[in-house]
Amino acid sequence: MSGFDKVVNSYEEALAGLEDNMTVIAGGFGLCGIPENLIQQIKVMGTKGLTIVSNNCGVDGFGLGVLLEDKQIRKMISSYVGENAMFEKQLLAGELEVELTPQGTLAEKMRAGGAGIPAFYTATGFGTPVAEGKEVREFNGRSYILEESITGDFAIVKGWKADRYGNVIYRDTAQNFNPLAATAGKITIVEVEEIVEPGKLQPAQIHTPGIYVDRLILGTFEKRIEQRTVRQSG
Amino acid sequence: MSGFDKVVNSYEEALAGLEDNMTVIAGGFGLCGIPENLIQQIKVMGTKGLTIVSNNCGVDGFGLGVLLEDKQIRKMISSYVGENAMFEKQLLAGELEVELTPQGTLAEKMRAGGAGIPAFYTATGFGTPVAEGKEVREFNGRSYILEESITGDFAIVKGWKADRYGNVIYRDTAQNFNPLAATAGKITIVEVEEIVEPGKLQPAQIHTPGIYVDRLILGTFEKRIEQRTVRQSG
Amino acid sequence: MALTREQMAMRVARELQDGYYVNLGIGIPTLVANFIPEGMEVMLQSENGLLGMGPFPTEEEIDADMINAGKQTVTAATGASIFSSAESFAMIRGGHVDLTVLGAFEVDTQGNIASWMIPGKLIKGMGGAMDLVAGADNIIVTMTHASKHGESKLLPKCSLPLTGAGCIRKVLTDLAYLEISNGAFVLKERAPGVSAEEIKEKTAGELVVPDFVPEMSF
Amino acid sequence: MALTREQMAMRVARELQDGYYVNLGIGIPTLVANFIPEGMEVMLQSENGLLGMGPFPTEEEIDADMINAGKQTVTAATGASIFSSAESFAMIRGGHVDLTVLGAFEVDTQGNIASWMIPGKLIKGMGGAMDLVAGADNIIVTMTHASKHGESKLLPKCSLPLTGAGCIRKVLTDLAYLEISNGAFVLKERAPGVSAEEIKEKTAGELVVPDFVPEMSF
Repeated sequence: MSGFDKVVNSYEEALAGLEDNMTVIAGGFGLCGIPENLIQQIKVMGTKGLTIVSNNCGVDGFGLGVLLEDKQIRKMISSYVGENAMFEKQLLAGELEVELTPQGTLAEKMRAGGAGIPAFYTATGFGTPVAEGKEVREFNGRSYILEESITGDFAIVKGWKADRYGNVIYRDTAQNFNPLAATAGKITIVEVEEIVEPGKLQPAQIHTPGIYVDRLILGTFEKRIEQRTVRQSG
Repeated sequence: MSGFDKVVNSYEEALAGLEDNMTVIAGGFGLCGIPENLIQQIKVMGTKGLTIVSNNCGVDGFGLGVLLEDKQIRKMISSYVGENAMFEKQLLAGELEVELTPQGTLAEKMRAGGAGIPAFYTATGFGTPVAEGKEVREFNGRSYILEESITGDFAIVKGWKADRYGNVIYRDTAQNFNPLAATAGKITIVEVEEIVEPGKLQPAQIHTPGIYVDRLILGTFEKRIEQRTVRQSG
Repeated sequence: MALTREQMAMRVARELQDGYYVNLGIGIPTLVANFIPEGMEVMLQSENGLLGMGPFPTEEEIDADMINAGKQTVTAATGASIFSSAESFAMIRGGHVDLTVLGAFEVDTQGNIASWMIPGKLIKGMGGAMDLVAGADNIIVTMTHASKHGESKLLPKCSLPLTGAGCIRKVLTDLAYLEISNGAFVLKERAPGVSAEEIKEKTAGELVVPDFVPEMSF
Repeated sequence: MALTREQMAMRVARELQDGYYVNLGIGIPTLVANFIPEGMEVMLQSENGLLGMGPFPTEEEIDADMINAGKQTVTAATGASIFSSAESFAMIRGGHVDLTVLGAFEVDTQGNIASWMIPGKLIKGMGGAMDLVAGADNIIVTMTHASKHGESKLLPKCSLPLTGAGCIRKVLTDLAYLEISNGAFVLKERAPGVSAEEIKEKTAGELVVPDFVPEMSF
């Protein structure tokens, strides 16, 4: 038996069960820490009508941007989008819906979704278009709005190292939304750069405990850089 | 200048400013990972009328139990108490108030307090005495109750290793409520077993970022064990 | 004959599946860990922040920083992870634990459970029990069918303050394994040598007895 | 003379204090990092999950996994910590950041700010701006006093959709440093050679001019 061996050996297997019109939560910030191969596999599968929950929508030809090419995305729930021409075109043509959500609220909605918290209050967005149609309530003399949590049919996540139990650690700022996405998928798939022997990861240093992870796959990554900024050395 | 040197050199200095009738949030679960020297210092100071937010209340003569001896605690907000005779005596005599809170709700209240979330919904406690006087609301056909966050005038925390910036890591299950308490104090004090050079702790492996920590002190710890359970070796 | 505590744990252990994340309460539920079938991997969650609880430590391994939710010294199993109490209850509340086993004073035909408070006695608190019953889809309550004084613990309506409302669907007592459905207990299995009639007599809440009720074997 | 972008950043930098945790927005706010007084320690928070942002990397150090909220490659300073987006915004929303500096299209006498959306133009999103203005106690808005077409950006009431309501108390423009109090802008400092009259003329919202308004010096 192999109940805790989460490793799958192909991206087909990793995304088995993904169907049209499902909701997919994706980790990553800009192009940093995005599950690039899992996104590519969704492109290969041609799944349509997807709702994608992700802070951004990639760029033309990379990251979630590739899912725009064949119009696979019906709706984006994001804090910042439109770094690609295709996105703008589909939005203006009414082929794409966007639900803009403040970045911190988006992160908290994913965490809440994974944590069994159906809704929470936040001051973020009070008095702005984000508050439209949402309950306002005062606590200690300040106004807050009610925000509901998000869960997905699938979560796609990019980790650094993992063991077969699905325990994952992230590397530097490639962590971002990934551990939150991992908690909020009915089926959570993590692709990583290295699969290590069980016991190699310190238990108290694991970012995503294996209980959240359903499938784990070893990948290779391009890791494209969006804004290459350098200083002179020496 | 030394803006990020959070280290103080005495427990007097660590708890300077603590006054009667304040609220103190304490990390620890049972006797594991409790800020034992900070608690002892509160006993020495003789501060009275305290509201203590902590999962448990120690035992007779150790942990938060020592604050019962001189009746320094007015109210406990806890999930499980009364492992000591003094506690029961003061409770029955009406000298001590207890607000019992489910363990997960207590943890989430501390996190929410630190995270600027004034309140959240949870199914925990719906239909039980815990729900009395609280709003009930349905989300997706299930009933939840509204729980408000907790913050404290002080938070007292036990860490393992820290650097002078106040970045902290915890050891094994001595983590428990400590990182949550650390976020929820107006003034957060952490006592640790070792202060390491800045840069020694891996940035992505820090449990409590220094932004939450106001004062840091090096201590020595008894680490009493509540239930000593062993198996035969070999 | 009524089941022993060990037999109760053995029966519960049959509900385990390979790859299950399980939270075991104090008492009989803890014993379930001793009956995990050979070759099956199960991970035990301890709500103080440990997923992958191992055996008790040897004298040499004992460590005050490694305890379980019962405050006993434990070890971490291979593949374990350790985290804060907020993360631990995020797991529990979020429904990520596959099976929760816990004791109770009373259960009723509406799936209510009372397990933490007897008015008039000192109230120590609910600990994590309210989160566990609210968060889990799959809960097995283990308790004796009746109190020492012979009063049924399977009621039409709990008399004690609740731990959770409408959240229990499976009960294992020393006499029977029952499921709760449509406002009644349904008798699914009998302890060896215990008749459906005896169980009916000791069940205060409505009991549905199917035509055939298998007897447990050990 | 109106302040240059660098002078604006220099003026903002005078609000820094040793030991401050600071979040700097894109544009002029980013430049503030270049004017941290010698010997003063300040930690920069980047909302994608980095506290303790260091300088840009050298060509050799460049690392795709190390970026800031502007998606630029960066390094981590000594004492840095790295965490999830939820933790990052817990810090921000929870009011743990000492100073937030960000740009805007408009600010009004009620402390409202509009900085993310111009109806009719493509809306890219608010990113973390709404969380930043809602979470911080101490915010400095930096922007030009008037638009390129000469229209004042300091208004009686914002005309654009808001980023946050009632949360701004300090504004630094290329002409003046102002505070918002009791439903008016209060002129606290003038850019060198800029008169209070000129500032009054270019301020659409009510402006209170104290008897003495010091001139900034650089």
